[in-house]
Amino acid sequence: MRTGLVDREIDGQALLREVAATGNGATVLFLGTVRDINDGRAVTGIDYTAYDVMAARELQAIAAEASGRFGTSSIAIEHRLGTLRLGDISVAIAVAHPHRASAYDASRYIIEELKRRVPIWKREHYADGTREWVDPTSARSHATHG
Amino acid sequence: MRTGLVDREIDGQALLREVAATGNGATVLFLGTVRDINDGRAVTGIDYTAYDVMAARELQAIAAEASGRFGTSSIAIEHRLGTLRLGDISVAIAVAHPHRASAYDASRYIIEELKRRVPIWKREHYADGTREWVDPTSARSHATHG
Amino acid sequence: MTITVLLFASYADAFGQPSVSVTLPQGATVAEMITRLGDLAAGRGPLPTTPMVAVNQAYARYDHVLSAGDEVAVIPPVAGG
Amino acid sequence: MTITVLLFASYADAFGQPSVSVTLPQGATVAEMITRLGDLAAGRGPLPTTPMVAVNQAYARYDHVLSAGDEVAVIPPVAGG
Repeated sequence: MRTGLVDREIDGQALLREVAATGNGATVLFLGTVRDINDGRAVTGIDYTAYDVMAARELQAIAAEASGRFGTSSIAIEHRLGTLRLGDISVAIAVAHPHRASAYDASRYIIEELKRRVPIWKREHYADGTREWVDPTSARSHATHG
Repeated sequence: MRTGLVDREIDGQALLREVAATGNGATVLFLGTVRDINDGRAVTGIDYTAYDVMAARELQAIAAEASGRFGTSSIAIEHRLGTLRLGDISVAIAVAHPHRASAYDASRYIIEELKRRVPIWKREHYADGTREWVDPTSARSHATHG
Repeated sequence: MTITVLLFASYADAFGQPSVSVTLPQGATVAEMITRLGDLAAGRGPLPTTPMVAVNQAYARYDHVLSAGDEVAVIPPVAGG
Repeated sequence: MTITVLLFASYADAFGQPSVSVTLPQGATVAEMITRLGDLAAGRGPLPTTPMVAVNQAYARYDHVLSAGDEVAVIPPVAGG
């Protein structure tokens, strides 16, 4: 089980290697990437910032919860901070498990909890040159990124 | 959208590249791998065989159904045939989508349909030297591989 | 008519071969083919009474009428993934 | 006591700084801290009336009693992933 905030490119393959074990029959890798459109606006990049210490603690807590609930310690999570371009991976979650149902459920649990409570913020850069902090709780912002 | 039966190692990273697009915010990669234990017996390898032509058609049909139901053509599926060792990837499913819920749902749909209807069979090699065709419909065989 | 029935995995092992020829009257259904195949399989092994059947590479119902030249296969429980 | 409140993202932009000092009586709660912060924020921007708050890097309820030396942060709507 490993979680981390990183300021370099995320290597999904490396996370897959971390969770590989011959006792696992199923692996689910989730990648969140920077989309070119959000809420109908053309996006050119995103700045991610975090309350680093707390974000690291929350990520680790979520991994521990998922491990306990779904019965696997084959979990690796990375979230990238800094300025990302279109298509860059912002978050990667690798979960392996003897059985597929739990691998999917654990993966989903982790991304939903991450989005709900890990103190990370993003400022989108728009094609018109403006930049704005994204507020997923605002009326305009629904069914957005990832 | 691409599906294939292959008789070489599966490269998950290559499938991820195939489904990448800046319109997609979420990517889910599922990997099924050969486990060391199935139904309590020590497994040392698996032979996969298929009714090749029909299996290829069913795989393609499943991808088309998933594309229509979940609204994405960013789908790549490979199933390996031949003799696999512990830890080898038997199946890889990559799905990318603007939004994560549909990426997860499409991935899950594909693996469940694949296991339900694609004419592929596996013969497990056990540590005691015996080999047996796996029948997932038999009473002994539940919540098994992947 | 003579239909060549493809066999796979445990069914091929039971018959000791990857296909078997079955002679059927014109207009015979999948159900009749399976009955005939059951006779041939007697004492050989694991062929169940109602296995899945594919005709021309698609799953077929038991009331499906066979034609000479059809590609017919008996499908053991699938185990992909 | 004086509490240093950490600010992030849109809240840091509103205040033009990454933290702000708030003077509170001994035994003050998170709710009192937020009221005081709201006074300081008047006219500056998007601080909502009941933002999320973390004390010592864990989410805290509004009736939580603050102590000198606590690490206090106001948490804008999170948008990770």
